[in-house]
Amino acid sequence: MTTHIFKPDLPAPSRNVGVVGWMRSNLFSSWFNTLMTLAGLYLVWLIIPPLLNWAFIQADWTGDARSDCSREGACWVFIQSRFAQFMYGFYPADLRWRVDLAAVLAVVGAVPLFLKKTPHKARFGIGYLIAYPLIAYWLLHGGFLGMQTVSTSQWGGLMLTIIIAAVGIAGALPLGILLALGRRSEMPAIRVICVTFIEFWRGVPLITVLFMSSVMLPLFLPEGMNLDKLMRAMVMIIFFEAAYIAEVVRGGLQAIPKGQYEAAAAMGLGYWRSMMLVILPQALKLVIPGIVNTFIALFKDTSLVIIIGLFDFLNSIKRATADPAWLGMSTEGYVFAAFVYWIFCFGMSRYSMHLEHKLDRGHKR
Amino acid sequence: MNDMNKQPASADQLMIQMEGVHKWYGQFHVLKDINLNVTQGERIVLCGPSGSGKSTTIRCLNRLEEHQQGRIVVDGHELTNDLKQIETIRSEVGMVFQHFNLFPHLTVLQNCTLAPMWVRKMPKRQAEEIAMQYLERVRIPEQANKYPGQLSGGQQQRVAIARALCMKPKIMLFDEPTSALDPEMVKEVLDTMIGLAQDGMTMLCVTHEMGFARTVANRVIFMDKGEIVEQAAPEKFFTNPENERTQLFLSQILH
Amino acid sequence: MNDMNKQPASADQLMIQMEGVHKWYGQFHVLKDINLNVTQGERIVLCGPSGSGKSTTIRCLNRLEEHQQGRIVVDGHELTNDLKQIETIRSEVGMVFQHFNLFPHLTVLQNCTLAPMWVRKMPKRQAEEIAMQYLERVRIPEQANKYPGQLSGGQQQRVAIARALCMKPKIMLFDEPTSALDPEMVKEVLDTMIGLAQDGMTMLCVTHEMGFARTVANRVIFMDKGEIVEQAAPEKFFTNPENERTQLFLSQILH
Amino acid sequence: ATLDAVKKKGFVQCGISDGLPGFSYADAKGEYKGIDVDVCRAVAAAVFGDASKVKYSALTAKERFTALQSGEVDVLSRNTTWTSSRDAAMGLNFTGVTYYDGQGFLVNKKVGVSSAKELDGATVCIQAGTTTELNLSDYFRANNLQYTPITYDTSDESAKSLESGRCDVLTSDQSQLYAQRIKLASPDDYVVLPEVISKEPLGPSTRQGDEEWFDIVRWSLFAMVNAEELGLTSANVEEMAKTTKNPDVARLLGAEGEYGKDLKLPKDWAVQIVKQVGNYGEVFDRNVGAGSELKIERGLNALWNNGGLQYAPPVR
Amino acid sequence: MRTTSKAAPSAGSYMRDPKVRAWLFQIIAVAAVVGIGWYLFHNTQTNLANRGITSGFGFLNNSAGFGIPQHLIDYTESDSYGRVFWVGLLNTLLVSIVGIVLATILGFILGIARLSPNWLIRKLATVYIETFRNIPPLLQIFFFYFAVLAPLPGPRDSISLWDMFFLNNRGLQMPAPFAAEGMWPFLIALLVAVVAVVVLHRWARLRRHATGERFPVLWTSLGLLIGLPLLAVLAFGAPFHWQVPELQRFNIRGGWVIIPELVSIVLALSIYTAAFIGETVRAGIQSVSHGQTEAAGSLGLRPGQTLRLVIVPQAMRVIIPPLTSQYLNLAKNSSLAAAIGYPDMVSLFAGTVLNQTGQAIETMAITMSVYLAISISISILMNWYNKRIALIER
Ligand SMILES: Nc1ncnc2c1ncn2[C@@H]1O[C@H](COP(=O)(O)OP(=O)(O)OP(=O)(O)O)[C@@H](O)[C@H]1O
Ligand SMILES: Nc1ncnc2c1ncn2[C@@H]1O[C@H](COP(=O)(O)OP(=O)(O)OP(=O)(O)O)[C@@H](O)[C@H]1O
Ligand SMILES: [Mg+2]
Ligand SMILES: [Mg+2]
Repeated sequence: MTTHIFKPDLPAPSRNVGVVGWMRSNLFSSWFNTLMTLAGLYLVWLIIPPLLNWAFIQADWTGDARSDCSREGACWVFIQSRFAQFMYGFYPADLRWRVDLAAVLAVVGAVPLFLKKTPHKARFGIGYLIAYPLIAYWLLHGGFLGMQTVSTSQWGGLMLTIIIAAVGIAGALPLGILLALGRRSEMPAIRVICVTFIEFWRGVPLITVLFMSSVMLPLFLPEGMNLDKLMRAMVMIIFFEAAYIAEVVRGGLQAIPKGQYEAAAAMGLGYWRSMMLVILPQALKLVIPGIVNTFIALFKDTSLVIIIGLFDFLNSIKRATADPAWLGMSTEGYVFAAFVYWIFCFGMSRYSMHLEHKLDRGHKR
Repeated sequence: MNDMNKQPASADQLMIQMEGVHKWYGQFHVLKDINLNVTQGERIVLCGPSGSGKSTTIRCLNRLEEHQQGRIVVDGHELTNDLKQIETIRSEVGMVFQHFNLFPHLTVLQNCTLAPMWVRKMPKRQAEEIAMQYLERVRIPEQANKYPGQLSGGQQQRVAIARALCMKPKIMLFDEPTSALDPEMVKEVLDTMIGLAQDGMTMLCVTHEMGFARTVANRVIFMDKGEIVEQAAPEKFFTNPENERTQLFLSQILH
Repeated sequence: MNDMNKQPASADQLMIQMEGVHKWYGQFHVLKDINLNVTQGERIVLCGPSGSGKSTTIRCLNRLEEHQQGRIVVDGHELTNDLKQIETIRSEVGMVFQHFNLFPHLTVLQNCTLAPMWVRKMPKRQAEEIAMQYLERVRIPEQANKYPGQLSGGQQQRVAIARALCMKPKIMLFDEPTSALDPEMVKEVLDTMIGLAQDGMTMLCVTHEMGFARTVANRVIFMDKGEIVEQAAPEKFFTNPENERTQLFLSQILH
Repeated sequence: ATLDAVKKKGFVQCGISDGLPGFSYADAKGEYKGIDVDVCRAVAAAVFGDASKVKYSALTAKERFTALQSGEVDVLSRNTTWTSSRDAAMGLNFTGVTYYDGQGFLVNKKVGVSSAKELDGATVCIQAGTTTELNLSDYFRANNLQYTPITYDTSDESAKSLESGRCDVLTSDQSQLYAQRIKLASPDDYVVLPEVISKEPLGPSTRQGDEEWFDIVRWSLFAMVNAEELGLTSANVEEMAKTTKNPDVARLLGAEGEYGKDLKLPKDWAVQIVKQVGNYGEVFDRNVGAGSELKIERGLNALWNNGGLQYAPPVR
Repeated sequence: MRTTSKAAPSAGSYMRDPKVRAWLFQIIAVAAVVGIGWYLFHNTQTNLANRGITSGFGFLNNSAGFGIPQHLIDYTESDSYGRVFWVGLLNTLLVSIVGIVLATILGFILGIARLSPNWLIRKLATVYIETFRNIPPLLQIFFFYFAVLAPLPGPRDSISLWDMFFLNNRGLQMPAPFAAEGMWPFLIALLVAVVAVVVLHRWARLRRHATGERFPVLWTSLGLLIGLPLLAVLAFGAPFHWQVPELQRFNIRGGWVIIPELVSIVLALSIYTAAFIGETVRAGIQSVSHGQTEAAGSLGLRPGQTLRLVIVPQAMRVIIPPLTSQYLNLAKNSSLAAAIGYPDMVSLFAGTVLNQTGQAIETMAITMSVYLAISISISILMNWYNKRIALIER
């Protein structure tokens, strides 16, 4: 009987570990990779220093006219001087606190929904979803309860972009769910109607639809019937996005095992109750990431309202770049716009990835 | 064999009545002229080879499947296309599935109170009391606030039984309640079911657990190819089956 | 024990030679000074606790992993970074994985002819003939035109063996070929491997099937913590191991 | 009918251009100004007695007719050329001419052309969906010249493109060229070529089939022209309404007769127009004439008795 | 086969029969849809009639009278609106097809780069994807058009290559071929070469199957493709005259030109879509387990062969469905061309034609149908391909 004496662990050869090892395996593992690394470095060197130089080092930050800019680098003065317009459009300056307040309320109200330990979360959430739109409408539009009216034609800038996106998703979600249920219905007529609706909206470009809504809609309505232009655009966006949501939700519904439907039926729950209490809560939870992704797409799509002359964020920037006093600021304007859109979309996409991650863990529980 | 096999008290009150029931899946004739009467308190075990139509039979009883010919009467209500009728029957017939089919997004307690609250329109408090009562009955009251995903298979199946009981059904249907379970969990579920049987619940149970059949069944029914081939009291069924197909089946299934 | 344990005919022809092989994963020292010689026709079983480096050892033999120190010579070719060399060695060393790793988009036959046609540049007709030959050898010629997804696990693993054999390798490596299989399928795969052994194939096999090791191995190697702790003929290894680690391991694994 | 609908909703929905100094553009506060805007305001003043009861829809050239046809706007007052096909086939009715214009060319001085005839081979920026687009092709074909058209939706874009050198020349109605020019970073580098290649009577239009509303818009315009001819200004009109002895003035201002009622308008409709918006001369002057940055001569747009073409039928 | 229920159904119980209900519900739904449709139709009819708007498709034969800067088929101002439709449609298809091709190439490169063993390349690909997919495509189009291409020099200061290619703010000008005496021999030689290459491929594969030997197909093909036409040129003279662009008073004229509007829209759309395709490709490749690579390697297949014979065929089945929706998106997004004055379907037909004729309903209906048709065609094509490569399982 012998006892084996294990040899001690030796440190790895230095060329395999540490910075050297990392570089060897990650940057220079073969001649091809070495070449790629050099090409990559060249690319970085080509892009980053001039970009930093333009955006920061040589950029002008203070002043209030075009002449304050040296034009060596970016002229952020332009953004600064038009900032309020980019945010609020032509919303009357003395009433902008209403917009700010609405935004603050949105954030403050939403926080408890994302906290783990909020009591009565569901009830609070539903209350919030019902009450907030009313309050927001009162604050933003006014016209009742002593609030001065600010017509939608004065809305604009980032505020309008966010409103369109928010209303769009709030409307598209319920409609999309109904369409998804309809598409899986056993009644052929309902199925055909839903499929046609979904495929139509997914097949046509949003801008043609927006164009229709903005100038042609009254042609289809009886004379004298008048709908707000913004509202019409929103309706179209809701239909459009609902078609996409429907497909996302359908994926979730398909993932629910048949046993769940049967168990609900066997307990005596009817179609709507089993949907509301059993199937949808599970299906929707599964597709939250998909819904967030649709929302990101929707957020980007709002920029198309520029085509029908609404003064959204992108349009207010585009108009500002056409201002003779600030000619030649296209790059600054578009870079700023890109930055803002990017922040929102990137943030949301990270959130969606986080949710996906969390859901994954939830399933493995 | 033991006292469980005594005939139930009110043998004449029919709970389930199937008369000449036929069913087709498309062109495929699954159920052929099924005739079956179950009186109150009777405990029936259905067995037979795979695909013989056992599941289909009990699924017809609460209209998870529709039969195409013949009559099914459950507790005096005939199963027709009348939604009201179907709802009544479903709320009087509890069903336990092979794969539990608990609702994973609800806690155990919520699983149990869902139907009483929404179908029986029971106040939440009362529904919860009843639910706790039945969870104790299946010996897992301490799991009430967990989610199904956090329980073992045997525990889940017991929750499924409790969930069905919360509707205070007059009849319980079981579709191979133990066949998806690891062997060590089968017993805890069977014990629960034996307990139910002792309380006089009318039960229809598809299972291959022959020990269970021996212990609790009043009658064992053997199906093959969509027909009832033989039915008999368990003593007779296991020791002296009449039909050769039954014999063949038993020889395969008992060791 | 039986005639399979006789020493191979040409015991002096070295097929595999590992000299002082070390390997690290990052800072983690997985293989420590491995020395191993395998002569032609030898059948070696590698065993040892999980994480002891068995897989790593055999994966080093066909450069699925790179060793960092020491020398590995396979059939006279030293393993270096020379791609040509690696290719030669790989086409002479067949490998069978735990999870089969069949190509799901190709039929069984195509799985078997892929490498002969693209690596050995064999005409299609000939490759197919050879493939059918080996499929018969593993007793599934009738599945040749099915896709892997349509086969059972045991059948898939036999296809994987046939696929490796189609390259007419001089050495076969097996990495726990039966551990992903249902018990009833293990035997069919082991039988195939025993058949191979009887034909005199040089084999290195990571497995915990001790029955298999007893039947076919010339030598059993026990590894732990990246080292070869003990190697011996199976009679000796199983009945009278020298090392206390080996004893411990065997006591855990046998019954 | 449109008048009832307008009265019901309480404002006139007016289709204007999406940014053309002098005609319709939003100032830094988002308030609209210009001749076209003033026409809208005049209509509102006539209908409601309040020139501010207007809502504007900024329309691209491409959208404008559809918007009017569909009922999206009540009046289209967007430097629109009066042509036969538009009047007849598109379901529009032109109510009059607010501005007699003609198509011209705007080029960078550096290019060194002094006549449109020298433009062979040029790249030309235009706005899509305009008569300009059609006139241009006629003119170049007639003179056997080559050109490449680049068509944009908005005037901002065409101006930007001229500035960046995407095109050599911008063509549009001359009035617009002057307006575009002041939107350029260095207006002085650009000249308007002398050629006028078309007739461009610009005026407001309404939907066909609603004569009542058509008359209101038409006479709101005529009221301004008549007011100038009669010497009424925003400053003196109220005074004159009370004191006038001139029967023409009295009829126009409602001091005599019920001419407002014929139009289904209040009696003092013209007073309100002139008081709140001004007479045609004032409007012209303020927006495009000497009192503006554009400094366009009256030219064809002088009153008929001053050698121009502006002529309004009498109120009687 | 149906039951005749013995219980006499009461009047109310009919309403509780799910089949009756389903019928009723469907009838109501269909009636509602038809009703709404009729209501809209009726309103439109009345409105059109009241306002004296012409309707019908007769306008398609009228002469258009305006110029179009880019037309793939012959077009003059006197051509009809119907021809404008085709010009617009072809311009849209041009953007879509070129965009799809570029986006696919770029997307596959990105997807592979995301999985590169090289850290730097991996990170660069990630930065690219995260940047471009989170910015609205319209903004990217504006950016390329107004901020990147507009500042290019004017025609006089063009960036030129061999005095044949010119890059300026009017686009990229290049020589255009015109038929010369040698054209037919040249084209025939080219055709023969192409046919020969196809035959050669077939033959080489058969030979490989039969004998296992390789034939240097690539080099022979290239030789054929270049050699045969070259021979034809030597024998019969030059196939084309090249019309080289020349600087004239205003523009560089002659030759072919790629206008900046086209460049902006194609660049923006393919860069945007490539970011999504890159992610799709990465996911597809990652879905193929590492075991497949190892198995292929242990059989002696080279990395290139492994990729071609094992990885890609499996990854494609995961990649195709999302790739299809990306293609659909790109085709639909091509309508954004209207925003910078590229003469596509929307801008020409649903824009200028609509405006010149005032027939909004007809033009919009035609435009939307075209996009629906494009979408459906792409779907059908990709579904067919997807079916072909689907895995067969139990
Ligand atoms: N929805 C369906 N459509 C078509 N055929 C079906 C359907 N459900 C079941 N069948 C077929 O009907 C027959 C009876 O099925 P059933 O599930 O009742 O058998 P079972 O006796 O319960 O078998 P097991 O012991 O396998 O559960 C089987 O042949 C089955 O394939
Ligand atoms: N790619 C890798 N990177 C880092 N560590 C690894 C890697 N592959 C394996 N290891 C580690 O190396 C050790 C040896 O692994 P190996 O797979 O050779 O063990 P094994 O003996 O085959 O075990 P098992 O019986 O579980 O298959 C283990 O501790 C494992 O965690
Ligand atoms: Mg069953
Ligand atoms: Mg291992």
